[in-house]
Amino acid sequence: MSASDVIPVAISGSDLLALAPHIALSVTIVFVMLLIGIKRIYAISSAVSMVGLGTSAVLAFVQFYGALSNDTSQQITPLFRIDLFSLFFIAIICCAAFSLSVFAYSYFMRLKDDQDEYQLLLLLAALGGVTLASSTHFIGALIGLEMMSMALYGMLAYPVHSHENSGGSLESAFKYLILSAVASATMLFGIGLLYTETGLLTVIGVGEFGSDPSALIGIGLLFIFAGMAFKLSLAPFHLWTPDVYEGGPMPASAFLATVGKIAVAAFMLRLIAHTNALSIVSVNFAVLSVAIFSVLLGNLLALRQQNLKRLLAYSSIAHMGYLLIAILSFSVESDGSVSLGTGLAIDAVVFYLLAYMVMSLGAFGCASLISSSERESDSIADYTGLFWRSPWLAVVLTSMLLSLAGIPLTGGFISKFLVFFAAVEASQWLLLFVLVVGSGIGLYYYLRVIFQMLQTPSKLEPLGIKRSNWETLGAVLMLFSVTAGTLVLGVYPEPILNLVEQIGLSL
Amino acid sequence: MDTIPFEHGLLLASALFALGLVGVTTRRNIVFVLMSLEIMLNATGLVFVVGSSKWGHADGQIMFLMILTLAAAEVAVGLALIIQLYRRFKTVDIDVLSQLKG
Amino acid sequence: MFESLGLLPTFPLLGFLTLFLAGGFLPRRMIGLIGAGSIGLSFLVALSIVMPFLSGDSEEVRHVVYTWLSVGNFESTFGLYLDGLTVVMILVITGVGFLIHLYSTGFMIDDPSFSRFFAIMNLFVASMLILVIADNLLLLYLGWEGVGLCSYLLIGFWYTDPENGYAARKAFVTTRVGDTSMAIGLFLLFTQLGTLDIQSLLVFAQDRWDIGSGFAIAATLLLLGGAVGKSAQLPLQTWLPDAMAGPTPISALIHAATMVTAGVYLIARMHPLFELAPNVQLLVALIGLATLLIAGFTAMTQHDIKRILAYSTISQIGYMFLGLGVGAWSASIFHLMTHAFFKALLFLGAGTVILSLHHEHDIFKMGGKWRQLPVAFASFMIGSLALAAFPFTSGYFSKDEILIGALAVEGVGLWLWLGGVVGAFFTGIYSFRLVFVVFFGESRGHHDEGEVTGLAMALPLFVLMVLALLGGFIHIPVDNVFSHGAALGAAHEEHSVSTFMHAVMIVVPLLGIGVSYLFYCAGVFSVSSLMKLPLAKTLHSFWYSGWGFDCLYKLLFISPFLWLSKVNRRDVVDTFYAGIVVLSVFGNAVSVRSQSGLLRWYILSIVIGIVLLVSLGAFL
Amino acid sequence: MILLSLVGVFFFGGLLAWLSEFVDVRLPRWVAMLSAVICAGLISRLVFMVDSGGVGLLGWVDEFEGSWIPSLGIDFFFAADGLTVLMLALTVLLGIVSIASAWDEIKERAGFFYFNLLWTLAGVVGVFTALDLFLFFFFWEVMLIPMYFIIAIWGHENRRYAATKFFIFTQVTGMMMLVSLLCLVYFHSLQFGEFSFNYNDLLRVDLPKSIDLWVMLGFFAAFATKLPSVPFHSWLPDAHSQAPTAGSVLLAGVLLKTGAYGLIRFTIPLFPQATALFAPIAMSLAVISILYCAKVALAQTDIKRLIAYTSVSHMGFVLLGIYAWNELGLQGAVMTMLAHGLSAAALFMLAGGLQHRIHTRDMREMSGFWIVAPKMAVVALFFSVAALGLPGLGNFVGEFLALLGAFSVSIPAAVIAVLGVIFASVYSLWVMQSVFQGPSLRQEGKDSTHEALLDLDRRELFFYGVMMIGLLWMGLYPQTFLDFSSGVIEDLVMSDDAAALYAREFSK
Repeated sequence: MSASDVIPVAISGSDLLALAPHIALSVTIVFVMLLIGIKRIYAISSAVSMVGLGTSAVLAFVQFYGALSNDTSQQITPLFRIDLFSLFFIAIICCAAFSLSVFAYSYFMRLKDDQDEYQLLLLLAALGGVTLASSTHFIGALIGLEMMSMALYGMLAYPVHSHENSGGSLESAFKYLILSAVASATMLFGIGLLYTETGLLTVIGVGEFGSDPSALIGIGLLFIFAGMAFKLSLAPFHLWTPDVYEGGPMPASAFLATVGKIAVAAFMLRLIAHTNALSIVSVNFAVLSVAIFSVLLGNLLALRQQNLKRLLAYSSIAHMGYLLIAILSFSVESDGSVSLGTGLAIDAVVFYLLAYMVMSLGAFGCASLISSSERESDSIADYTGLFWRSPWLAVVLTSMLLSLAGIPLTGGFISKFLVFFAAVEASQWLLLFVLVVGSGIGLYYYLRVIFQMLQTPSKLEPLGIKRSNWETLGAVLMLFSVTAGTLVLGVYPEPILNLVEQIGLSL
Repeated sequence: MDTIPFEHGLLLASALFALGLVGVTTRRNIVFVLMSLEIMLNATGLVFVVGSSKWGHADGQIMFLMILTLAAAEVAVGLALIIQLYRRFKTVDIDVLSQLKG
Repeated sequence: MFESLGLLPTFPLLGFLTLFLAGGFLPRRMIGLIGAGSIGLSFLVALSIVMPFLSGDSEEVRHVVYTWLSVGNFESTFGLYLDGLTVVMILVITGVGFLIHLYSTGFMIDDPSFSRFFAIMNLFVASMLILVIADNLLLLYLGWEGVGLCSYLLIGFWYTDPENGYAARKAFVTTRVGDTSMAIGLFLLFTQLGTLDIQSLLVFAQDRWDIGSGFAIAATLLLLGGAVGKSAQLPLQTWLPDAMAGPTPISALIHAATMVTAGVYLIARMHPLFELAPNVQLLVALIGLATLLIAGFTAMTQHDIKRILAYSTISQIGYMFLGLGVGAWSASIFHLMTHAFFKALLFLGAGTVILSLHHEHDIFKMGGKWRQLPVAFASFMIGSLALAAFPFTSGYFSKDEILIGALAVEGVGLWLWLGGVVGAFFTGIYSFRLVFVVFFGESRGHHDEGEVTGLAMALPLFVLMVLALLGGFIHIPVDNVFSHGAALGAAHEEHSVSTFMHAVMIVVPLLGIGVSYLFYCAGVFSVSSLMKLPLAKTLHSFWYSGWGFDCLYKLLFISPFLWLSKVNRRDVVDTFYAGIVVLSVFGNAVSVRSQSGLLRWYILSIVIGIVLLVSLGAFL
Repeated sequence: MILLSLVGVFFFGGLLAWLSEFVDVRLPRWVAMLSAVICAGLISRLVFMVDSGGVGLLGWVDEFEGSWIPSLGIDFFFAADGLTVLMLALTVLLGIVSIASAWDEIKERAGFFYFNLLWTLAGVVGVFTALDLFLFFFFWEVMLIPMYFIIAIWGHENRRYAATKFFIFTQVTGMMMLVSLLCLVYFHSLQFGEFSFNYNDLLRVDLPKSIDLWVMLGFFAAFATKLPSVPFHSWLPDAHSQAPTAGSVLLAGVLLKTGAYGLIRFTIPLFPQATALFAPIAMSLAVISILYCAKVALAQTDIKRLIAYTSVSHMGFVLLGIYAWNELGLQGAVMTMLAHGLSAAALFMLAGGLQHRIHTRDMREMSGFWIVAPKMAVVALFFSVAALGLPGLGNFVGEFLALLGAFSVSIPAAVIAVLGVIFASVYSLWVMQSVFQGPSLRQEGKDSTHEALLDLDRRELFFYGVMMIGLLWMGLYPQTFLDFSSGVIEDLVMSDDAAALYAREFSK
């Protein structure tokens, strides 16, 4: 009667092969841990981490293209499923983690001692994200989610041990710890309710409630949604976001903003795609109001923000709201199930996540390039005249901000375009209105930052910490590839769109 | 054999969960906050146990084990941070953590 | 031969371009030569066109230079048209224009902006010629606006004085009001008749519209609006006296001889249309009558030599309108021509006076100047006689014809005639008031100055004197133009006018001159004693202010307009958008308060969120 | 192919101009000028193509089609007809003029300036030639960014406010257009089974009556903002008064025309029924724009703000002519676009020149410049009287035709709009009076700052001369221009049942 009875629990060799990215990551973690134990050489442990992340990314890509050509998906125990969808997210999470590792390398360069463990934590968090993105079972999801969260506490609090002035970091970690635990508990409570009603912990079967689900299922789903909404920093569960972003070191905030969001969103997508949750009136209405609330509140909060990290945090609230708009545009069939084949909504969501990841990486990358663990350059005033002090960096940051604002030539435009398109298809006029209003307000604060960069400062002070070119070479290269990525997404999205369509179908 | 109706278990779990939430919200001492968190997590664990007994299979109990682990890990990290906090502020009052705002 | 019609405006235009582009580099003599010479050439061209025209059978001539505009069914050409009416106009414009240009070469010789003056004058003549030879209303409108622009530029010629600039703008904007009405008229004519070509338009109108039809009335009213603006008739007459701020030759050419009579030309040109709207035609007559009387009264009270002449111009154009209104088309055009002669003469004479007396305008600071300024005196004498319609001067014939035309109108004809005669009486008074005050009596200042004169200035005066005296014997070749409308033809009606009426028309101006003599020369009556009467004083100040039209318009239009323009400097629409900004900032301020940094509040918000969501689930 | 290379020349020219700054700071302006001249050459080829070939709504003189995002039915589809060519010619001419006006004015970061200038032009060319609606929207948005930079970097004292306002206004209404556009595409996919953004395809879409009007309004909002029309105009005075001269020239001369172009090319053909319903409102907006902004213009003391408001007023005639939707009205709108492009650009150049010389835009501090700078005064006079609609100059032809077209559909609208002409004479002459006439401050010894006021130099005279000749040409032989657009406009008017609908709507 339950799906878990059908799916074999044993793991075969091919299953292990399918889990190669996970395994690669795990091996790297162990290896790096050993390395650190043997001798602390920051460069080497960082390099090994990067290699590990890179390897798993490559593996994921290889598998992805393999799956693309023979159109397979593999269920590995009830916990995980390796299909185009999860491979895609594994790949981009690994890529994101890779670049974050590169940014972190130069950022923590000047930390007095114990730089190495950050990379380890990052690997762990990445593994958590990868696990979450590929799980089809609540236990798998729990493991992934918590692995990521636990590592993130450490990452956020990372400078605490060596800096006297890192109170912000401590506060940030603490807030995230407590709130995240509350949210996890909420989500788990919801899962529990669902479990008592259906007897299932798998995502795939749990959703077939029939046409008239009991109220408990609705409430359970709402609890789960609340927990995820916290992780995605959706209003009204968003209050932690700016504080945590601001307090944490730049690369950790960046990780939280990218991998932390994408992995959860991937799981949520799977959940929504396999349940007819959106056909439950209360859930649908809850998602709708959260979306509207997030878009408006996120943009309003950012309006006069003077701190770039907080600004990006607020903007991420709004962006997750846009994402929900696309999710709400899934076409729901008459029997309540979500039909992903018709309509652009799933394409919009996946593309949006990709583009959002790229542009957040770029924005945080720029910020972390001119910051270091000793001094965070996160006030907008720090960016005055960036255009004339460091033109290339300013171009990168500008294109990222424009992308966040959804201006053409950038990936952000295409993703917003797709959201618009999906919402039009679903005739979500209210949401479209909110989208227009929110984006309109949003323009103001992105432009504010850009304008600040364009101003001629009275005195050109050196940027942040002076570092040698070698130290930042990797980060710079990474920034340029990220920028190139945004532009390619914006100018020639066709290949990605085709992939995204396949990915949506595989879900 | 008469079993306890699962609704009762759920009600108890909900009560515990709410209790935990209230505790997290109102306590100022961080240690108590962590304890309240434990209560919440254990409440959710109870739900799984109830569910597992309702359906007669082990999934929920495995989940409960996971939750226990999770709670332990949270507390471990939390306590480590509390030590740092106490070093810095000489207090465990949660309200000192309000430097970041706006 | 008639292809050279296009050359008419070409010479002045070339003169304009030459002076505009190279004026700064040319010596003054050269500028004068080009400026006046181009008009002279144009006059010769005009003669060369007119001679064969008059000797032939006076058929209309058309010559299309090129298609100006062609959109869909709308077509307007750069087409030229010549008939008797045009002949009169081009001769007046080029002839009188040439004399005035010639005069200006002497008058303006010391002005620093000599070349600018001639450039604009030439442009004016070109525009005026286009106005009268245009075969369609759009091209006519081009000339119409072109002369308006030149008038603006020349009134404000001495631009450093803001007063002059104000007068210039007043002139332009006031006439623009009329022009706008005329433009609407063009829209109406085109949408109803499908063409703006004057001749076909008139034919279509007569075919399609009944007499007194609504369209005809609307169209003629709108055209009349344009005409009263340009010709300074009620209610748009107020700009002309102020327009005297420009150099005197300008006043002679633009504000007496040519441009201000464009309205008369327009109505005469469109007369078949007006005949379709008898009520409007009557309105034209009434406007003319009212204007001529009002301006006559005002002219009697002015002190400024040029303002007197300006009001007299308004008054005389009133006569022309009266003539048009009563269907005495050719009489009006005749008066237009004679008026051009004697009024140009008067203005140029006034120019000599003013220049000689170092820019003195107040006639009461002159006096007894006939010895000192003989040429000016002669000009004024002859000009005033013609103006006052002294028998057998040019003005006598033309005014006579108009008044006889007025008599022919059934019903109100006698009243119109009577008004015209009263006007003639006042004309006599004010024209000779000017002569007596300036040239007779004792000198009240400026004793030593001699007359500024030279061949360039004197020759035009002499020619104009001759024309003003004898112009009445010229026969204008407009019979063909107005033939179909000449049911009330003068030849037939003249016999019905009694000798008594003729006598009245001869005697009344003389009476006016006599009254003027008694007041201002013989000293039998004294204005100052008359002014002791409160009624007279009130009337005097009322008349002096031009019947209070300026004040009225200031109250009705200018003040509200100025208020309007000041009241919304910051654009009230913008406050709506500013409101959105304020709202957003307010929303930001409110929502930012939620980011208190307090962990317990954050938890509480999550709790609230959960409660909200779950209660949603419970209730939905 | 020419169209693509036009965009390409501006695009790469911009990049090259930026890079060339590192070689020599004087190089970028030459690079920019060269690119513009190359484009002018390309356009002259197009002109001959229009002359020789038949043109019509669907008969493009030149087109380029390439695949872009086939999965969404998006193509690189550029095409041009007579109307486009006119607009392109105006764009390139004013592009050259704006480069010239920046020649000495922009000294700082010239490379980046010309980069932005050329990219704006690239965007505008794209807007005029793109006939895939996604591509159109893409360019529509893209051209704003460099313009934003131009205002934000080289603008005057209040540039942050102005640039942001400009950007947000156009972006937000752009998004409204996007929603409408997507509706249209969606209904195309419902009716024809596939996505397509192709103009020719979308023309066939038949929208349900219930949403037709709303979808049309999305397009209208975007175009009316760019045009601009009351009540969407308030970004314009700020943007104009703060932008550097070249920016103002481009804004007034070219960017505003994209709005009108959009209305002609897209809004009305795509939504004939809704347009017919909406036309009375649009014409009312036009009339209000004409009068209201003329009125507000009078109240201004900032000369650039004043000219900006007059621009809105003049663009009201364009709107009026377009919504009259007959040949006369449309031709009038097109002529007004061309003529206003030149006259407003020239006036902004003059205002910019004044500001460059005396460092103020406040007319209360100006007086009697005729004596000091007679050439400038004459040039200003010429363009002022052009603006007030003197026959013989281009503006008159445009406004006359637009009004004539409007008169045949709505007499009240045309009659009230004509009053705008009176206002135009008031404000145009007021500017002349307060800036160039009156007593010279220098002569009265009141002011020393104006001593630096130099008259126009040869380079400036040349460009003003070109524009003057252009306006005279338009005024005296407009047939040259009318012939370009007549084919297109005839087809537009014929192809729609709009004309019939109009008659019906107005007769109610």
